[in-house]
Amino acid sequence: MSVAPEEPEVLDRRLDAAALDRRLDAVWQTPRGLWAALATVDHKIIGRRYIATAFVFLALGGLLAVAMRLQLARPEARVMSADRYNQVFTMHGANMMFLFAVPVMEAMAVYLVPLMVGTRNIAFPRLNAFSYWMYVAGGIVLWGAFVFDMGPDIGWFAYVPLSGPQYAPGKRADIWAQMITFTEVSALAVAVELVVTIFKQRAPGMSLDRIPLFVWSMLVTSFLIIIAMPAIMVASTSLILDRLIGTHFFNPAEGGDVLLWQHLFWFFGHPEVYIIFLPAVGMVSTLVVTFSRRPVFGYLGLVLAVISTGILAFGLWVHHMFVTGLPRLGESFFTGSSMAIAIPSGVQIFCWLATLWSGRPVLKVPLLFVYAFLFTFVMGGMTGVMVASVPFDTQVHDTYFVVAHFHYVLVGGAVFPLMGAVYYWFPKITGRLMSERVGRWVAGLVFVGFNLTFFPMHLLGLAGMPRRVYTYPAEMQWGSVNLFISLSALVLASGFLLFFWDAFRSLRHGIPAGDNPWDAPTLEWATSSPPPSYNFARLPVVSSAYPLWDERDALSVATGLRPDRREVLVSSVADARPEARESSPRNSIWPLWTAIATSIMLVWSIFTPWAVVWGSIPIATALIGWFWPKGVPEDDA
Amino acid sequence: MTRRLLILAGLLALAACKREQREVRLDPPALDALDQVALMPNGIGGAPPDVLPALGRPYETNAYQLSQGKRLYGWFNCTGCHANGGGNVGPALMEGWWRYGPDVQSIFASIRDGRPHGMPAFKDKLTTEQIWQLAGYVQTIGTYAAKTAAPTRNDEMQSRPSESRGPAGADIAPPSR
Amino acid sequence: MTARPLRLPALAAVLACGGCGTPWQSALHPGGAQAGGLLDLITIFTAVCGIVWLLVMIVTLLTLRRRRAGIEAPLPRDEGTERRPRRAVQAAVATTVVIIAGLTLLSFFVTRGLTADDPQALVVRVRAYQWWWEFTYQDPRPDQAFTVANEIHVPVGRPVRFLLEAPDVIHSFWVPSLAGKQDLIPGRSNEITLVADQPGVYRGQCAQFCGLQHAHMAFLVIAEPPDRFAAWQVAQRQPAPEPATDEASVGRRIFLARQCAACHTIQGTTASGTLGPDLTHVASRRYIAAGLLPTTRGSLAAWTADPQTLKPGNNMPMVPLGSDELSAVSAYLTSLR
Amino acid sequence: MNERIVLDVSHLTLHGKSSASVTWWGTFAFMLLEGTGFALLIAVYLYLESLASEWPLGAPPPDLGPGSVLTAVLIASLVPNYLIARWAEQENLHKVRIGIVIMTVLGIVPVVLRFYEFPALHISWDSNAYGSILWALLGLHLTHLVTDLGDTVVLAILMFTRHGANKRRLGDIQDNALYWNFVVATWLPIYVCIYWVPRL
Amino acid sequence: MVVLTPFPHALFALDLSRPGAPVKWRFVPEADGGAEGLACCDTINAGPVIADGKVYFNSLDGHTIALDVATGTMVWNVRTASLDRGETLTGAPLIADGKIFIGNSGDDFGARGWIAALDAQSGHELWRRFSTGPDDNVGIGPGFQPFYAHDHGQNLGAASWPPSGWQHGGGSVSGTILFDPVLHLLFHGTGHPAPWNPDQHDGDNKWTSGLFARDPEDGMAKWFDQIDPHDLFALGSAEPGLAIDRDWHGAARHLLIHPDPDGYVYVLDRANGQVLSAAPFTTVNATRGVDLATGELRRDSNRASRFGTMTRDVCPGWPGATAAHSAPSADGRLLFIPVSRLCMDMEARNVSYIEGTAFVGANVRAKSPADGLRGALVAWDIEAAKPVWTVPEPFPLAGGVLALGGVVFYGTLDGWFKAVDAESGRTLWQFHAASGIIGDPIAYRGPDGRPYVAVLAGLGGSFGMVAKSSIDKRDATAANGLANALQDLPEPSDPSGTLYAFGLP
Amino acid sequence: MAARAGISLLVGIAAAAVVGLACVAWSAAERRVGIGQEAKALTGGDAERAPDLLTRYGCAGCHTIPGVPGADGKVGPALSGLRERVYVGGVLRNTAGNLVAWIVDPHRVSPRSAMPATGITEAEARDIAAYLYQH
Repeated sequence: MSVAPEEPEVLDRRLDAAALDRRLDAVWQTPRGLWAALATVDHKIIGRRYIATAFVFLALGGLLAVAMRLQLARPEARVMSADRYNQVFTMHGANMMFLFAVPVMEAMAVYLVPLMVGTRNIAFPRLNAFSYWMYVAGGIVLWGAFVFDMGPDIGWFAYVPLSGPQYAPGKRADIWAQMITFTEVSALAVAVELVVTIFKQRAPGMSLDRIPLFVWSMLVTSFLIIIAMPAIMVASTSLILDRLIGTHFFNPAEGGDVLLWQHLFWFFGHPEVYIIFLPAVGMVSTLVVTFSRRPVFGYLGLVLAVISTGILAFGLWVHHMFVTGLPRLGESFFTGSSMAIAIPSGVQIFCWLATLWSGRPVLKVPLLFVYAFLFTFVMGGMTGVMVASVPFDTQVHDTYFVVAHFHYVLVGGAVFPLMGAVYYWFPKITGRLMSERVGRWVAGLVFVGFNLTFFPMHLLGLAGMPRRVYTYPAEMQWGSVNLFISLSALVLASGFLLFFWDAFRSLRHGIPAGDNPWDAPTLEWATSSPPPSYNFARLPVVSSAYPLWDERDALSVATGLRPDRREVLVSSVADARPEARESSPRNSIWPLWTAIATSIMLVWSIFTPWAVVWGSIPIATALIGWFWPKGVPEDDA
Repeated sequence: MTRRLLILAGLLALAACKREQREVRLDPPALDALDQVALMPNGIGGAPPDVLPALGRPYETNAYQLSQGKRLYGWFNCTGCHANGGGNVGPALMEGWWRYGPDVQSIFASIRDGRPHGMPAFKDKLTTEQIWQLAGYVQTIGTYAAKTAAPTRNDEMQSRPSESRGPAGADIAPPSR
Repeated sequence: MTARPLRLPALAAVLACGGCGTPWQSALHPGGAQAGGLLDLITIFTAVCGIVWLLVMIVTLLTLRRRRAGIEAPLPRDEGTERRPRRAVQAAVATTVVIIAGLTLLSFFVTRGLTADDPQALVVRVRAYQWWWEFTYQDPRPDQAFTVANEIHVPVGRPVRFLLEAPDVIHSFWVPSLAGKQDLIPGRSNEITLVADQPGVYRGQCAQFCGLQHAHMAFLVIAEPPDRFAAWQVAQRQPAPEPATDEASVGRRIFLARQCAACHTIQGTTASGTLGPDLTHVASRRYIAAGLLPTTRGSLAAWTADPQTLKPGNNMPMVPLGSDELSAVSAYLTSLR
Repeated sequence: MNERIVLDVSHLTLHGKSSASVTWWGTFAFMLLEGTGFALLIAVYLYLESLASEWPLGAPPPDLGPGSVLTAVLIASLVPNYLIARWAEQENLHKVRIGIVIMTVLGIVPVVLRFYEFPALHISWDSNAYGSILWALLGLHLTHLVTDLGDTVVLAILMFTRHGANKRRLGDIQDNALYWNFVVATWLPIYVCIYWVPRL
Repeated sequence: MVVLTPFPHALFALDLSRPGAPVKWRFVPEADGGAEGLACCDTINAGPVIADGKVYFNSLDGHTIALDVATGTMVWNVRTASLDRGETLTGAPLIADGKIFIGNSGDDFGARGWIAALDAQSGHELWRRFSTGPDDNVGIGPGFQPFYAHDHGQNLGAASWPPSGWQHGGGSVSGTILFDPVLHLLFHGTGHPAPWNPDQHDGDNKWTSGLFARDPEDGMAKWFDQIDPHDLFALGSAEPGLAIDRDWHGAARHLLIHPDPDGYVYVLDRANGQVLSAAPFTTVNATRGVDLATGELRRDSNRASRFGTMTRDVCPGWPGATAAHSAPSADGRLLFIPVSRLCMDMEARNVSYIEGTAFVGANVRAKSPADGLRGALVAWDIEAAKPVWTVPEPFPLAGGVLALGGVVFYGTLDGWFKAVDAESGRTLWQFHAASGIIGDPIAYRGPDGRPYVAVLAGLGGSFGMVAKSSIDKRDATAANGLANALQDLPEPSDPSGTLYAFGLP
Repeated sequence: MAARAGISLLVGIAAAAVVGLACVAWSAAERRVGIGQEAKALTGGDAERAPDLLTRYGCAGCHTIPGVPGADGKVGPALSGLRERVYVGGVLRNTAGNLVAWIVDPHRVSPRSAMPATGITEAEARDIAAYLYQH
């Protein structure tokens, strides 16, 4: 018995442009209505939601930061209790790391990568929808718990034994651990989609040396996620097992080990920094190219730097544990490796500077953020070199010096490029430009506010102020600097407020952008802004890393795909030679049901281990519904 | 109907949040009132102080209070006589059967005033609130239904299935080693 | 130290940060050899990194010299113009490698210098509890060992070896003016040796998040000339003085009869609890409650009456004492010098 | 923007096989991340062993019986697993149907055997860290057995419906076979860890 | 025959001359129930003694009582131990020289050990000497001549402790007190230092876990030999052992044969306290032998209990390698030792001394040794310092041994009363009693002139507690961890005590 | 399209905020009710009757009392947060019985207190104590 014969095909080359657009839109569109909105698998809609949700969490996390600064503005202040403060700083860290920084970078990629590689949808679009719902559910669980005084209060790093069964009563630490599960499931799913999209769905001709740098950085990031995040899954699962059913992974009396937690956590936690930072490297590279009006200097060097950063990222987790009394020799090794990562970072900085140096920089808002990034991130890198030194670290570890350092790296190194990227890609996503004038104010307020807020923290740390204290005695005389920091934080917050306002305003009132307002060279600008539901009427074919600069008159495209079903092109990994026409799944509500079933199981499992058994039945049912063939043209092969 | 369901869900959520509150300072009048346990003449049973239900019976349902009770159990030498619930000089507490009554006020009275056959009075060694915390925890050791707020293992030698693994019936096998 | 002049930039930083803090708990105000060495290291790192940063920033600003107001057509690719930047980038990367290698070696040697073992060292066992410190001065004769809380005295010039143990959660032992920090980890034993060069009062604080009152977990290190230290040691070995006044004797009776004695030890009385700090000479310490309140009769009374308002969540319960009982207990505690 | 047609892809096959298909790569990526998880758990096992004064901790080494039988069954299952992948490649639906039924049975047997393995460990998960890591290793692998079994069962049912005769479904069979190889491959180091490391 | 029941002691006098041995009289003292909560190892009592027409016994709640043996009327009743401080009386009084010697129990409650002498006629206390504290408390004066150098010094009973640690340092005198009419000395052992957590009793902890020789007249110490300085595992050395005068490598000596809970048989010269030989009679892994030159016990640092860590598989574990009375063979060549081969895991925890509450500070989990045999009867060649034969037993032996002619009698926890051949260890006869046996078998000649062996069956004591209904064996630390090691100890078919008397052929 | 997404996002945030505020308000209200029950359990009095008594007996003239109109006297200490205090009148432990005793006759406790015995009966004092423990 053989496979059913293929139906006669309708191919796009027989259709004129208007008819093709009509046919494609009929197949790819997300209809109006709530149900359709919940069932959509369009990477642009999901990516937009993802980005918006991540920014909502940024705003919420920012509010927590402001609350902390209010509490710390004066010594022995009573703005909030110690218990509340501990929840707030834990929420701030966990929220920013797991609900903002990682998701927002992946969200940008979910939106941009398929466009940049010239395909019609991300690989595994339903998994993409599922991952978004899981992410939202994780956020709701964490914030819902916080509203009900059940927010985790153990720090975002949740060190045992403080987070263990004996010292963290109640469900607060379990909430943290399950929030990790939610966000990691979602992050891992997106990472898999991105890897496969980048490997297999690139436009014909987009060989490895023509991949846009942002896509390169997302590829490395996705691999980092795939290899690093299982560590935190293992860690948080063993924590919840310790707490729920009394295993002994972290109980030294019964053969467990307290430091095991730290090893597992930082084996994830350090690459995590690069998971957040590498996408920003891609964004900066993109912005630098567009706004210095020249191809990037040292493409190969940058790619190698990104890859080596990714590899080195796994070799320095111990530098978070320099004061735990590990063997001296090991510490020295990790000093060396931690400092060594400065070298690829240096390569990146130097390449960008060389690009800008030999280009014709245009100081639009996105590039302003790149300069803000260079200023702060290089400083963060310098303090990074400092804390990589064991003896230096023994003085500043767990002080405000480190708080300053990683905010310089994460805000300066990732949020500034991200804001630049938002200004840059906002017209792509919405069809309208954000305000250049307001943007300059935003950049100024955020840059000045940030440095005024965080620079003094270096000094506070050296002056002996530890982290994670809900207050400090008046006689320590840290009060005036803290007051200054708190006031500066308001400047920073106002910058973000302005940013949000600008974004909202520009959605409706921004200047219409046209397809390619920045005259950028990469494929996402080859289609309309905002792009149609099918991204490209005919899939582009590229012959350079800067297709829109090198072929200014007309875009090379491929033809021969079916317009009556969702079809994408699969190409080979190295040289992007077309290999197959692959169908892409239709919209489906099942990812949502699966996410709901999974969420119920995960939350239930905080209360009883049996939830894992009974809760998996609805999940299995939903998964079968997800994968069961529905007899649509996409089932054809 | 939906509204009623919503209200119910809200109440449940609030009950959950009460389970998580960390009340570290009991108001002094409540502290005093908690000492007013009306025991039956034989020192067993009776009524808890009125303020206990008004406070929401935190010592039996609140995770923080239960875990404080567990710390006190170790700190005030309960283990010396009752082991980790299995008993030694003193009787076992795990089997959920108490000579002087299983209700929390009887346990409170046992700890506060002591009992014949060797249970010393802890009146002047623990404060009233601490005795309530301890009583709530001790009751948890032997309850027949697992409490979701109950603590699990300690960071020390494994001695028995955790408190949250109720019921304390015979179906839980002893830890084998 | 070998590199005194290096302290000048650090001093400048301190001046620039006038209100940053007090010299008794600051990495910038060393009171001992280790902290001094670390400050030198901090200074070198800051100087080197600062210069590098400055150079990068100059280049960054210089890239703006050819900036344009509007978006122009992209520049044509020209391999010829790439040569100079390529050389510059190569040179910069090479310089980075050299600097990084230098700093790594430097930090390695400083680490080695910090860990000299001294058999003459005074040995103090540290146990960090949620949220206070217990220090036991070890002695070959067990009855000469003594235990204090939240305040230690050390002789100037003599190394002190601290054996670090954590009975509950992870804490971190940090006296920035004397040395870097070291964690106290349940199930593991760490140690740190430090030496004070100058007499003075140095403040230490727990540096690892340890729960509700992590912020209020400080201790004092008082460096004294050896003779004064010896005198202090002799005094600490004595049992608590007998109460001198009637009120204090009443206070002692209440202390011993009520909940206090179940948690605290007062040598020379029957109070031998080990759950809270040893109070034998509590009034001789500068602070109570791990750096929260200066030791005065008022503070002692306030702390006894209502510890949960002052340090919410700490393990000392509110003991219901009558007003006259409170007064007596505070009189007794004040007499424990 | 103007378009210039430079390529016609209409001749390309619908749904590529193995490395030309996205699901193959997706499966591969999931294998990579789950393999990392297994590797980490094994690292945890070895780490705990390196800390312990004795190993196994407080228990005799696990009985070899059930674990070894399970290992044998898993290794034996590789043969029909290889064949079913080949039959799917050849689009031989009849043989695939036979193969998938065999694979279903060979999926159920290890799951059943696993429940004899737990008691053979002679230690409970809450006895000590050694027990915990043992149960975690077996539990994680059991999860993989069960999920792949579930996948196999669903595919088996599919094969007997009208959806079976479809290249895409046969591709799923191949991916499922690939994943089964992974489940077997991850088991072998775990088997060595649990049953032979304590006997070294 | 007089039988004493456990707390709250009732005393029965049985008339053996009549068939069925009916009760002649009974006596029930007024008791303080609080004592039950203070007895470390069940509400046991080592029994009454009869002398000069009176029955003397100690009650758990701290009274020493004398009764008229004929009528059961009380002659005097003196409160000798303070329950408030955790002291109880479980040992038997010793009568010698017209004095009653008693010692306390209560190590696990931090009670200071003491031995006291009472006037046999009036119950008036003549002297009382403590096991810890300054020299005048302990009874150390110029006549104190310990054999080993490390026992010389001023006030070592306080100086070898952390400050004030001796005030609640244990060292009880709960075992047998031995009177030696030859040298006119008293010998007694001292219990373990309190608490169990060794971290809280830094130092050598004089004079706990050792053997005292005292002058019965004034209680002043003659010598002391510390068997287990800084006793890490709360083993103690409560039982002094046996005084035997025999040849020792050719010369006649006054020996004290002391099988210690730490697993060694010590042979001491009881005139001066010199250790002549010390050899292990069971599996020992926490120590590596005894240095005969200094008398010191060599410890294995890998199995040193330390604060906050778990020490696994310490052998012998609590409650010691032997806890019951051994018996010598008739010729004094062999010693029959009832052995417990239990090991343990121990975790030291911080503990506060709170008067009247348990002062333990350890989680303990006793367990079987690797071979699963938890007990043994060992026939020990005293001079060769090695076992001659061993009878393995599934359960630890908690009761004493009776050697009568060529036969050795002993009872087991699961209720077997056995007679074995003294030369070979071959089982000659066994009987299954209704309950486990923890008492010493005794032999007597009945009114009918026939010899009898009697033994009281009734499970109790540290081991027997495990079978009590108030112990939940799911908790491995219950009954100080014995619940874990004795999971399979059968519940006695008859929980009350039964006296069995067997006629001998 | 994008604007629509933005608006729905705004609506979503607003809805979340409303739900969150409602939750907080609900739990605050619940807490108030709880405190009322606690006060009743502690004192056995009825707080509803207290404001009238507080004015009638002149308490309001000397004390600032939360929730009682016109009670802003400066003669004695303010009576807010009374249930959190450790001592009443600086002499007695703050227990319900002591507070009632103090209200009925301060001089029995502290002869030199400036507070007069106002003639409040014990039952009325219970109502007042309930009120004070509620605010």
